[in-house]
Amino acid sequence: MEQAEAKTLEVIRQDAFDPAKFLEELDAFPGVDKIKNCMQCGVCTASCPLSHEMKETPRKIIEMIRAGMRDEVLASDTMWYCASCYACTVRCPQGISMAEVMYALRTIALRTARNLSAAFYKTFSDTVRRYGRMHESDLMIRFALRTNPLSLLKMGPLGLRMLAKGKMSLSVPTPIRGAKEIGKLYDKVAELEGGA
Amino acid sequence: MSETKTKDAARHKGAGEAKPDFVFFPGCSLHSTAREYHDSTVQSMAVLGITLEELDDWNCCGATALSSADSLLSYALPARNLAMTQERGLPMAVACNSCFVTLNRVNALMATDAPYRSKVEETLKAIGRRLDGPVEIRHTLHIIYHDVGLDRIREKVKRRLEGLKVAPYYGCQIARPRHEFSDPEFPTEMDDILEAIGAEVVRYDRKTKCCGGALMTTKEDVVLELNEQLLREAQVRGADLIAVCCPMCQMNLDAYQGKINSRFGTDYQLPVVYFTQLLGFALGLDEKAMGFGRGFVPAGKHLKKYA
Amino acid sequence: MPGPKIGVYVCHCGSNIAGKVDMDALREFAAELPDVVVSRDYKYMCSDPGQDLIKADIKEKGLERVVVASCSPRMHEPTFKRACQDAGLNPYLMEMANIREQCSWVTEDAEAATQKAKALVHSAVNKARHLEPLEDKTVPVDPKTLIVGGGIAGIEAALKIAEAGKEVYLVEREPSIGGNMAKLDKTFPTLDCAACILTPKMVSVAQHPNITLLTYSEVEKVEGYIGNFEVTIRKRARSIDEKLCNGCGTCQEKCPIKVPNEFEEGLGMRKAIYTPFPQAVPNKPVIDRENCTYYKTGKCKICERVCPPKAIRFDQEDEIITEKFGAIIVATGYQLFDPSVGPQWGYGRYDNVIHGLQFERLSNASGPTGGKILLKDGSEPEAVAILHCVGSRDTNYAEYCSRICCMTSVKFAHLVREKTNAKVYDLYMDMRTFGKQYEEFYNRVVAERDIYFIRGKGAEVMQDPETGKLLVRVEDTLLGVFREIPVDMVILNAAICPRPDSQEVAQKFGIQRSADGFFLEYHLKLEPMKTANDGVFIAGTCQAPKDIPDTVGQGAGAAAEALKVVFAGKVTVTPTTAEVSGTLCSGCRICIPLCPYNAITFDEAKGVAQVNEALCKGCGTCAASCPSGALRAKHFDNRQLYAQIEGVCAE
Amino acid sequence: MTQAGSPKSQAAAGEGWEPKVVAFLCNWCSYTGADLAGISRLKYPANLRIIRVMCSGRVSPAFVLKAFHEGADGVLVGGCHPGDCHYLEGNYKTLKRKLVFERLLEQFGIEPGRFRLEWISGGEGDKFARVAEELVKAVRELGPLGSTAERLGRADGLALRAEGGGGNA
Repeated sequence: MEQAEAKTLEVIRQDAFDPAKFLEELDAFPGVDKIKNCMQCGVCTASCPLSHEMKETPRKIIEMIRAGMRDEVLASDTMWYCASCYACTVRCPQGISMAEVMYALRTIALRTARNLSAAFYKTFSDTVRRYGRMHESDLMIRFALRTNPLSLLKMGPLGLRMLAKGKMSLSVPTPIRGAKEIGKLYDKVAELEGGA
Repeated sequence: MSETKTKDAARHKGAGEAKPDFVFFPGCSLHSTAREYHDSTVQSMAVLGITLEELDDWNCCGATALSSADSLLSYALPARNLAMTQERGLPMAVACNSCFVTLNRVNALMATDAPYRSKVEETLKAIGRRLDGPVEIRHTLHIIYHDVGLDRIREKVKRRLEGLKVAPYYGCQIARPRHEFSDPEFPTEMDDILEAIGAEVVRYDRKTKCCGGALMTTKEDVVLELNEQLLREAQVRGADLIAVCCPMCQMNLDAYQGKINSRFGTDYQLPVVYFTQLLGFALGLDEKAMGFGRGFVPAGKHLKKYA
Repeated sequence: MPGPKIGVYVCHCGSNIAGKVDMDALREFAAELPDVVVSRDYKYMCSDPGQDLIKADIKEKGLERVVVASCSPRMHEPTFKRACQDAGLNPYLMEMANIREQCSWVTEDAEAATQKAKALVHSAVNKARHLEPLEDKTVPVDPKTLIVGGGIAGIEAALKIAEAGKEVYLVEREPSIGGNMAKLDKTFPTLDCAACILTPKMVSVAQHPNITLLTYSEVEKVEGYIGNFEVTIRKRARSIDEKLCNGCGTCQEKCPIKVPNEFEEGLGMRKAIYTPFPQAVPNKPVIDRENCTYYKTGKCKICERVCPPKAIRFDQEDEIITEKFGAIIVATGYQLFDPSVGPQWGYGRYDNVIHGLQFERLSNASGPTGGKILLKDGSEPEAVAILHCVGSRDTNYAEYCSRICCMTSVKFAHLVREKTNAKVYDLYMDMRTFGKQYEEFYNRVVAERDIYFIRGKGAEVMQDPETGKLLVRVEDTLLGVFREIPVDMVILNAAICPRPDSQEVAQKFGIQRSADGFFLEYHLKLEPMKTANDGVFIAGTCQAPKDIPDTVGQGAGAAAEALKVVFAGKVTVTPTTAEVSGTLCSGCRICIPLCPYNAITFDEAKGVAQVNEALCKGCGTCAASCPSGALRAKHFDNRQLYAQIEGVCAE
Repeated sequence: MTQAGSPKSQAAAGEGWEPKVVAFLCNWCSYTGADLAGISRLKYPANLRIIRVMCSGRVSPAFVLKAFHEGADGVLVGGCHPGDCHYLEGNYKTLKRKLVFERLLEQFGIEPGRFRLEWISGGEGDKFARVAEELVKAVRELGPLGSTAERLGRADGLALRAEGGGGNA
């Protein structure tokens, strides 16, 4: 009886996942390849300065990708810990660029994600679109407004010291001359990606 | 090798006077939080005979934040800068590690014939620009080490920083993924430059361990931990200060040092300065002009005896 | 004018060819080609019934040419040549079309493969039409064998050949034979000590009347071909009269110069006059002229003063030996991967990070610590980490598996536990215990107290700046957790790599290297000791990483190959040489300097070039350059090759 | 070189044309390398057909011309790596001859991209497959060499018949 149940469960799980499709989705990102060659050695995890904070280690994420566990991978917090230090990438015995895998996973997740990290990256992108350049104060204020306006108070002391050191400015940023170009670039990208 | 290059650079200037050696891509930080890095880089390189011309109307490279938000945009945005550099017909110099890695990422794509490359080219076409293959992108640390060379630096030193103990901290994105540096994990170029100006370089095994970068915004707790480890090793090895070459590293180690001390019950007082500030100072440039005062942890007391 | 009667035989090779190429279509296509009188297909043409088909047709249908479309001629050309000969057809009237390695196996699309197979068969039929009978020639064989490399592979081969009654020269670059095996402590899986099983063999080599042992010597030049190699060997000056020296060791005691001993992998010292290790064979020292005070300053000569039999010869010169050999065995061994190439492992940065051969020396009773496993400061470690796959299975370094490291690691774990009270952490990716009694050995060790196997590749070795402890970083992949393990000693099981001069050595002996840099065997499975150069064989780790049992097996195998050559007494040389047509030759002499074997001379009387067929190897370079078409490369002449070109282009 | 849109190739693609490439491989290295590609089950286009010679030094310019004459759209000559030649130095002779090959092809109006000389060792199955892939791709982009009549015109004056014993250019 128990055996029969276990068997059914396995069948359902295999039906639920489509590894080939998920791999194909990732394959569309440049620099994301050789995932199938991963030998699960864990060098990525052991080279990562932040892996001890992750519920799923980078190595496990690769295995989950190969199992086709798309929803589970995208719901994982792992990729939001990546600081892009490329330690995993230069050491991977199979030449997998884990940093690029993480970028790709974030990009896919960002389409639907609603967490703090997602908000930050979206705000960053908006700021650059607006001015052509990044302005820390503008970025931080918008980010706080988007997430938790009260955090502005917490940042206050450091912000004030930054102002004092001239490391931050409260003046309204001026867009670069080519700001229109940047806008067009964003539009074209949206068009190309929408069509894809 | 470095000998020839120095001569070349000199000859090249002698002939054309007006033409600078590199287009300089400062990036957003060097115009805001890291202005001292900007000034010390441009000024000390000028003393060493390398002229930089700021890329006109450059835009943000997108950093790693954009790579996470929108793949195509994360190539297209920096590609605009590369296209404008190519129009100018000069190699590009970059001082910020984050910009360096982002711009190089586009370069790597432009060296392939992946279908994605034509997608990026199409976006540039929409703004009336084009990028024809990769552009030569050099980190200013690498230019100082190779094109200027240690001999020339030694010649030009006015204040030898004898006895100053420095932990050389490269950060992660300068040498990784594999760029032009001696090793992706244990590069030695900055060590050698610091030694050439008389400083004592302390052993620093964490020289390319990550500071967490922009994750300070979203994952502050764990990133503070990383920076505590970086400070701890520098302290244990007996460093007077930490030399860096990336605005993000400088910010995390310096501006957050107070927070680290209160969080971990430590008492670090380690100034975190750009290597170019030390270089410029050693080359005889004014201490003030090098912007030592802009750091949160004051570096002044370590420099007094050389001024 | 009707052409010769041609028979075409298409082989299915089971499904290897038939699974891709349409056999019926190919057979029918061949049948339609001019001069083809019979066209057949069969499941395995190389089998006896397959060959019988050919033989019967030759006899019954009077075939004058045979074309076999099957695997590469490198596989079965001799088989089908013999079949033809058995049936009374000159073997050089047989031609093969390679429709397996160069067609069915490399083509995705079945239709395209069939089309290509047709072109290749057409080409072969065209060539066959123009083939001519040739007679094999034989030349006598020199009965001596040269073995290069005195490790366990070379030693084994030398003893086998000598015991079979044939003469052997064993050339070793180092002052003693023994190779890497002589450095090992215990050997897996039986844990007998390497010296105990190797030393008797080394001594036998020195004593066997059929073996001429040349240590501290190198092969400089190899000329000639199978049966008749002419080899130049440089016997470097030992600065010792070997006949007088009795190996008493007084010179080594008194010599004032100390330098790191290569044999001890940098962990121990030796003198400027030295034998690398106590059981060295021959037990006669050499003077290392680079470090000897006398050679540097002209003073000292202490060794000369203290030597009882007065055997020191400062003015001795290198000796050049030229000798003829029938066969050559190359057994030059391996070089350990230098772990400092990957600074993340800490080798060269931290004192107590060592590689596998260094551990062997530490654990060896005759090593620098007398067999005690000690840290640099002389204390005993409390915890030791062993890392597998350092440089192996890593596309940044060597992609292949080095095969022995899993077992070596298990052995190290056991030895550490046997000799110390340290905890052992063994960091592995896959435990590959493939040999006889290997899994059993692993099962024994895995159960030992305080040995912990962790599935994960050791990514990095750091040092805690405060405690000085080494920190090994790894993911325990079975648990999915990151671990930082504090230890006192790290053993890096580094990859087995080709020797740094492997390219130079390959060129010297006319053999090739595979993409990984090891020497290339003729066939990976079926001809592991043969090379592309007839009469030159390979054995041991110069071919690929292997353990002692496999190395010994291959050494013996190479001996059998060499004995096959020298016992035959004669060797067949190809009749596919070049020849000059006296009437066409204009006497321009362009060909003469082109010949790599100086086989072409000029007949002054007749005013034409002539080929010495004993020297000619049939490369055809002369024929390609002859402006008047007078030089003809037999079996590959213009007519035959033009016909082939027409054939491949027709389809 | 890699522009796919040349008028020639567009026309050719429309006709379902398949390029023919003849490969002359030395027995000791390149032919063995090609066998290794097979043993490793690497895939490359079937357009490439192999003719075995003992040494790349055997390949005279006439063979290359003959191949083009007979309808080949590309030719590959494969030999051992410098220093590895089974016949000591036959491949050096080939290398020296490369210039002759190239000048000759130029005279006949044959694009240089149709001819390739490569050193491929017996251990380089992957290199062989890659070279085959690249050459067929390059030739495909160049399009068909031209009609037989056209080529006859180009090769006029050369005795390239199979029956002639000589014919060395």
